[in-house]
Amino acid sequence: MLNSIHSCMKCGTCTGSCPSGRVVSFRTRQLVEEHCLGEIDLDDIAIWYCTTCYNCMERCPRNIDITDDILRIREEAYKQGKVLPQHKDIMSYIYRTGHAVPINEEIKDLRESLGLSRIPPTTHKFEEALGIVRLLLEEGGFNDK
Amino acid sequence: MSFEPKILAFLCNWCSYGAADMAGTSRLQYPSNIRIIRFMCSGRIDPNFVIEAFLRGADGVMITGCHIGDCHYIDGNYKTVHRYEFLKEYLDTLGIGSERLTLEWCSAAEGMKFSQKVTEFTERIRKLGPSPIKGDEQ
Amino acid sequence: MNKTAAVVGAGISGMQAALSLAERGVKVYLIEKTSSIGGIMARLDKTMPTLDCSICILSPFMLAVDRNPMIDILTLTDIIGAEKSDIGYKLTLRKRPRYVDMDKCTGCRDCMSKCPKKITLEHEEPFGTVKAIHFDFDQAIPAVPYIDAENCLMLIKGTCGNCAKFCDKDAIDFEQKEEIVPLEVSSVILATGARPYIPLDRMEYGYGRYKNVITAMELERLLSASGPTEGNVVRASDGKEPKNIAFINCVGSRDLKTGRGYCSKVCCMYGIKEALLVKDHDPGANVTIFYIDIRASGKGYEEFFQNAKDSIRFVRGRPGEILEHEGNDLLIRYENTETQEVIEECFDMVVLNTALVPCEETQQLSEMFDISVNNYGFFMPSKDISCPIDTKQDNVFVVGACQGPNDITDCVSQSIGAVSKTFSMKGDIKQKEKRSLPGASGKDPRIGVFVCHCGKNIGKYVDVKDVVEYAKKLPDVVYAEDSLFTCSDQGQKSIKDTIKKEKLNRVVVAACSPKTHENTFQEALIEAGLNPYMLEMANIRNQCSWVHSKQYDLATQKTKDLVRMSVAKARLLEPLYQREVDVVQHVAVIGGGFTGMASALEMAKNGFRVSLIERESKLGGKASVTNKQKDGTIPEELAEMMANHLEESNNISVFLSSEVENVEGFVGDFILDVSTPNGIEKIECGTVIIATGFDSADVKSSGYTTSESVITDEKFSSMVNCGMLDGKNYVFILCVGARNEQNPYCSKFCCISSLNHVRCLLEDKPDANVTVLYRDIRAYGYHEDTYREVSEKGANFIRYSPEMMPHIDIDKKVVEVYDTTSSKTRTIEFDYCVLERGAIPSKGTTKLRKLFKMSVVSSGFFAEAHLKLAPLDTALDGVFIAGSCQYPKGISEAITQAVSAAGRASIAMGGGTYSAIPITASIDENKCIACKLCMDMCPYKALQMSENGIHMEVITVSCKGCGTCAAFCPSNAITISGFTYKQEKEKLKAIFEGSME
Amino acid sequence: MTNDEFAFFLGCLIPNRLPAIEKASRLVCDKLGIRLYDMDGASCCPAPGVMKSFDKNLWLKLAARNLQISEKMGYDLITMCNGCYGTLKDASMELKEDKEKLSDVKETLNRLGLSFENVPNVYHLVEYLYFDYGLDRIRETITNKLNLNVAVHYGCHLLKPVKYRRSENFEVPQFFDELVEITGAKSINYPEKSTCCGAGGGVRSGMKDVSLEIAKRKVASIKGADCIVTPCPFCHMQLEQVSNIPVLYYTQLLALAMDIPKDVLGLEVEL
Ligand SMILES: Cc1cc2nc3c(=O)[nH]c(=O)nc-3n(C[C@H](O)[C@H](O)[C@H](O)COP(=O)(O)OP(=O)(O)OC[C@H]3O[C@@H](n4cnc5c(N)ncnc54)[C@H](O)[C@@H]3O)c2cc1C
Ligand SMILES: Cc1cc2nc3c(=O)[nH]c(=O)nc-3n(C[C@H](O)[C@H](O)[C@H](O)COP(=O)(O)OP(=O)(O)OC[C@H]3O[C@@H](n4cnc5c(N)ncnc54)[C@H](O)[C@@H]3O)c2cc1C
Ligand code: SF4
Ligand code: SF4
Ligand code: SF4
Ligand code: SF4
Ligand code: SF4
Ligand code: SF4
Ligand code: SF4
Ligand code: SF4
Repeated sequence: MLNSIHSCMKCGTCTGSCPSGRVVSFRTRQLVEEHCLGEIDLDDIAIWYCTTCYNCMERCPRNIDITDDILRIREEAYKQGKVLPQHKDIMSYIYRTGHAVPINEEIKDLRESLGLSRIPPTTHKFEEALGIVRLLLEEGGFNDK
Repeated sequence: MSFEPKILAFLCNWCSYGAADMAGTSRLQYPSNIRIIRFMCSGRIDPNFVIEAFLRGADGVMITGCHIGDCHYIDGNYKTVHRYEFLKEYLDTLGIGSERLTLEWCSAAEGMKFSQKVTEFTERIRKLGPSPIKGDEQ
Repeated sequence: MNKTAAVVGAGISGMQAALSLAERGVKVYLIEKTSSIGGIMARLDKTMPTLDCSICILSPFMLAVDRNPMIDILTLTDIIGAEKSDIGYKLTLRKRPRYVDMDKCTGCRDCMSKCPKKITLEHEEPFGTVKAIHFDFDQAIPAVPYIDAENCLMLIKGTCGNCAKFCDKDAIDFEQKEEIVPLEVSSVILATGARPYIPLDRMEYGYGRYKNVITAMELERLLSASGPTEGNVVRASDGKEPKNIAFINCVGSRDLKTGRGYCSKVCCMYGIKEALLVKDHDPGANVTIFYIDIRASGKGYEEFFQNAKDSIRFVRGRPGEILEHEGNDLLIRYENTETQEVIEECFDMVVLNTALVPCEETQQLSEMFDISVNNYGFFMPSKDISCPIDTKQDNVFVVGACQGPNDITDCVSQSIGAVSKTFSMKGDIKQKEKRSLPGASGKDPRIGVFVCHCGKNIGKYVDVKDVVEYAKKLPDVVYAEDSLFTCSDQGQKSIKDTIKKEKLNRVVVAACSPKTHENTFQEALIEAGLNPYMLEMANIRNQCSWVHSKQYDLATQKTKDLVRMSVAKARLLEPLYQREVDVVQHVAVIGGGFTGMASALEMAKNGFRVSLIERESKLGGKASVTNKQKDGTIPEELAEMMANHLEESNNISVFLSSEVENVEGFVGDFILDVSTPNGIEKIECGTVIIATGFDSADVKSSGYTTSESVITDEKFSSMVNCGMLDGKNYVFILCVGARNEQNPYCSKFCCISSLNHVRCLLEDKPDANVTVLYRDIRAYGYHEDTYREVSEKGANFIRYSPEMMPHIDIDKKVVEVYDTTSSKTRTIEFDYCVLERGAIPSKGTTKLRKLFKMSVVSSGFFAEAHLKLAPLDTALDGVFIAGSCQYPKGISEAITQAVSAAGRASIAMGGGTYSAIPITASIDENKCIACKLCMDMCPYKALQMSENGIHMEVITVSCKGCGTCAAFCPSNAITISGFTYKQEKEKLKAIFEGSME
Repeated sequence: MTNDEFAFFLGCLIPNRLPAIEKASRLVCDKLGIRLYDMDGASCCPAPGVMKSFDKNLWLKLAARNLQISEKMGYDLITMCNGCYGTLKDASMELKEDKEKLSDVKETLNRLGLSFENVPNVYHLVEYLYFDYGLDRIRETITNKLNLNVAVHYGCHLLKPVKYRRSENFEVPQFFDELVEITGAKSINYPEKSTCCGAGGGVRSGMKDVSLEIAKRKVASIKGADCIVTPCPFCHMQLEQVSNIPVLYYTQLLALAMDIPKDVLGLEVEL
């Protein structure tokens, strides 16, 4: 049973557990609080610092689904077109190849030398499957502009 | 033979008598020079008793009670403190010396503290030597 | 049919219940699953907030339980079955073997020193061991060790048997078997307490993995002088003293992850207590407490917390995780929520302030007795807030920590209350047996001296035979003997026989401490027809043989001295008698709020006549400004119902618009002058219960003024009750007129009532915008559920700091507040801003205090006899306090105290007489010079000027025999019976009569 | 109980960046008698950090398409990557628990000509090896006991969210250590053992410096290890970039313990 973010008691467990917060000025608890108060700044790059390690969520004494909530915040940012170019690139790769990290010639050689198929049996090899992936992405409103 | 001081101790019934018992249950060893008189409260310890003890031949007197705030009778030990200050002055005046009197707080769980304090005090008096008024009366 | 009761669990709650029952002449079976009575409290070092030594205040309590002939202590016993019967319940008990014969054992501990098998005790594991035959703690009662069957070499392998070989008393009995015993009782009181949570499922804190992460309970054992390290705080990893210590609050509490949404109520405070004790042990240590809210809700708690701030660092923030670094040091990762900094900090030792959780058998017992448990597994009272100790079953009660975390004060109140509810005094209960003690016999002293070997405990270190020969030569000694165990049946028989044969009229027993056996020997004297106060004991074991066990000659010499001293005093002993005073069977209850009404009803039920005196023109106190409770109770309706019951009772007279103007007399016979609308009424009563509640603090002390839209808690309450709320935006400001310079204490009820306000508001207007400005939300115990519930529903909580009080702009209808947990200033609009005020003592307090010569604590509320163990009694015999005049509190707590105070008053009045201890002061009229020095010194106000004004006299019923007065009397006019000047002087003289060396 | 036959989900990093892991995994599974069947036309899982962050619904559908392939093959799905596992396991669980979502997904896939009936089970190789295959059976294949001190890294998504994972103990898990130790290697403890590598959630792709800083701090706390062993190619890449000691994927370690020569594995590490 998960609880609404409003039940946050500002204990700080989440922030204290966050691997990113130790390196950058990203504060999990503050994000939850801002979300409660409707004060989230979607332009703030901070929302992209979460590694989705789930530490905060698994430790929150009030059972708040914090990590999932951060993903919801990001969805909202994406809807408003507020995303990092690097992340957009990854979407494009998926659109173009079915893979977030597509293969290259060097790896193809390496695969061969290891005795693996030169092209892996994925969307890289099966055009038709890639077509369906693209259709799904387009239905979801994404096309590779 | 070396000087063996005579030491008298007034203990309150609730905390420090318990501490002395506890020292026993824990088999803590201390010098055998001490003789204990039990009162219900350290607040009961009349200065006359202390003076009497010295006149009779005590080389040192120890008063112990419950820690401040722990008094079984609300605040008897506050009164003890005041009386102690007065007694020390008086002992100096009498020429017995205030260092021959000591006041310690021991809770019923502090057997260790009790035995340590008895040991320390006995050593202190041993160093001071016999009470200057010893044998004057009687 | 005589009533009987089973009390299950012998912690402070169970013991208090047992004693209260015994006082009412009820036969009690005190069933305890471990080997000793005492529960958690027996294992604590000190108790907050008074820092009393826990075992010091508990030991006399435990001894009283042990000695009470109405109480049967059944240790190592579980209830395995219960069935309803005609008179109550048929229980089936399982008694597990102790393997030590309780009748034979003297508690000498010889067996333990010879046992080869070491084991560890719960909560002491990393720090020390005991033997397979052991006591759970030094002061255990019964003072008989027991053998841990799972570890004893004899019982598992059939080898060893050392303990049996070395026990002089032949007390070891490996043949003991488990027994199943039936027991029928009329009532059952469950007091199974709570266990400190073992924080293994909060693994990020590393308990069980990191050696230097320990629980507060373990630290408590370390701090205790009788614990495994004799009071030294050390690290388990290397035995070094830690210099940097962190405490973490709310471990396993307020934590849905571990299934415990409640707040454990005591851990904030015991954490501060332990932190201070650590500091006390090592002033150089740095101590930090990590907290979310400091819940110092209780009498003296806030002051305790504020004082601790001088030496303890408080950091707001619940740590995320702990990592163990080299050398077993601990790295804590946390957010300081007040600066929003993320910090990694190293400590030598981390203490987890863990939750209180229900005992293992709660579920099983609840099924057995068909009573409810709540969603956290604690027993649940079945009725509404008006009966917080009742269960579904008429004759089953749940008290103390088994119904949820409670501090000692609340445990004690509940236990007394439960007993009150079970047994009303009149009719049901047989009168207390009065015992007339034998008087003096013979004029000239004939003293018998009995010297005990206590097995080898004295015999091995002292030449007992020599002492006996010596004793025979002392003046007035007509008989002396030694025996192996004087306390044994045989030893006692010898005393009784000798008294008769030798016509002894005084007895000296040279043995163990009077604290252990004075009572045993006094009984022997009574049986032989001697007054029990003709006994003098010489403590030649605890204070001689044991502490000089390597100095045979000196110990023998000292033993002789001690015997001589005792004989000297014994020659002057005089018989003493229990003092009895007649008690008027009428009680006055002052104050007609929930507390006063509940007390009055309870007293009437117990068969006493009651006068209820209320200052206002209407009963109910604060009931009309209190809103619907979570359990559905409507306080106003409850108050009305109670008022109706009062009216219906023939035994109760209610005086409205009335006040006490004058008080005379003392316990048993007070005379109150009460001004009523019909003039002065004289009320003669045996006891008085004061229940005058509280008043609300002035909003000005926090710099506020009220207006149409800025309203007080009471106004808001009334508006909720009348459905008059019309706004959308609500701001609540907490701690108005509380926790400030003027009123530096926490009023405890206002956080709770504020949360209730918010709950009612959101029930009525789910769309309202609610902002609560707080300093700490003190939602102790199950109130945490309400806190969570209202925040889930969208109420916003913003933490402010007292240095920057929220600023109200009445015209713009906005509050400006600096939010400490986000370091931002926020501006919040309101339609209504509610000022939640703290409490101050109600306005008649000073007057009553003077009339009754009562004391108050620093916050101005009435002082109890002992904050922990006697919260309803006052220093004045026959005067009791209850409810919010003792300290502000919620309704159910107030009613519990009301019932308990009625219980205390009933006991004081029951049987028609009041008996006081025989050790008292008496004044020689001829010597007294009326200087009044003693009067000021007496802590119990037991001295008064005689009617003719020329000498002092002792109000013997009030005197407790402390002797303070005597020590101050300049003309030696005061004698303390049992410790007279002459007696003590003789004793003192005797010291120097022999050779001391 | 599965019968050691699986649809083998490759993901992106293993086939397209770290084929040596694919090689070792195929060899090791072969030795263990675990049969892996290629999932023709499988795509990115899709990457949870980016896709789940952008559009959860779309994420679910793309994941479902991959699940559908394994369903049609008639096998449960197995993956060697924590990220793929995070997506596919969570997606499969959400679909199993939420009938509405399931019918929505079915409807979409049907429209695109894909029939999808039953949601297949999803396994991570190391979870499967420990909880189902069994340590004893693995032990039989070990012919070259390794004398190594290993710093084990679990990675977050192998363990969390806990409600969808096999091991309840996410703070101090043991199972992967046990898997590592049957090779003869010793798993050494280090303070930051359960700390995140910093790569997930799109942080590595979005802000590499921050991501690597997290990894650096983690690796710095490792003392006295000969290598790091991971169950995830993404963590693997991340840690490799900041570590002075070699980083091995679990099947590579196991392969060495099975005496499979380094050159066959394409391993160039010095151990
Ligand atoms: C570390 C720590 C520090 C504390 N410090 C303070 C403090 O400073 N001040 C303060 O006011 N409070 C303090 N408390 C709280 C206080 O100790 C408790 O509120 C109080 O002791 C509870 O008393 P109790 O009798 O209800 O329960 P317990 O003391 O738990 O006693 C229950 C007894 O019942 C027995 N029992 C349990 N189940 C059964 C069964 N099925 N059959 C038979 N017997 C059974 C147990 O063995 C035990 O002896 C502290 C608590 C802890 C854990
Ligand atoms: C606004 C508000 C909201 C609250 N909400 C809650 C809540 O939701 N839940 C909860 O549990 N508690 C709540 N409380 C607390 C609750 O009201 C108290 O716990 C309870 O009233 C205490 O009862 P009492 O009888 O001890 O004191 P009171 O109710 O104060 O009654 C004392 C009575 O004594 C009378 N009196 C005083 N002095 C004298 C004198 N010298 N002579 C004769 N009579 C005298 C007074 O007139 C009064 O009638 C609330 C309190 C307030 C003020
Ligand atoms: S851990 Fe949970 S309750 Fe605590 S601050 Fe974070 S979100 Fe709030
Ligand atoms: S899930 Fe994200 S926000 Fe939560 S602790 Fe991990 S990195 Fe921080
Ligand atoms: S030696 Fe015997 S008498 Fe002494 S404590 Fe042990 S069992 Fe009891
Ligand atoms: S028989 Fe058992 S209890 Fe007795 S000494 Fe041996 S091991 Fe200890
Ligand atoms: S807030 Fe409650 S649970 Fe937390 S430490 Fe304080 S008293 Fe215990
Ligand atoms: S509002 Fe009342 S109960 Fe809450 S902290 Fe302030 S004074 Fe204490
Ligand atoms: S003995 Fe104590 S209680 Fe009695 S009158 Fe003297 S001072 Fe008061
Ligand atoms: S102190 Fe002594 S002399 Fe003075 S009033 Fe009291 S009894 Fe009388």
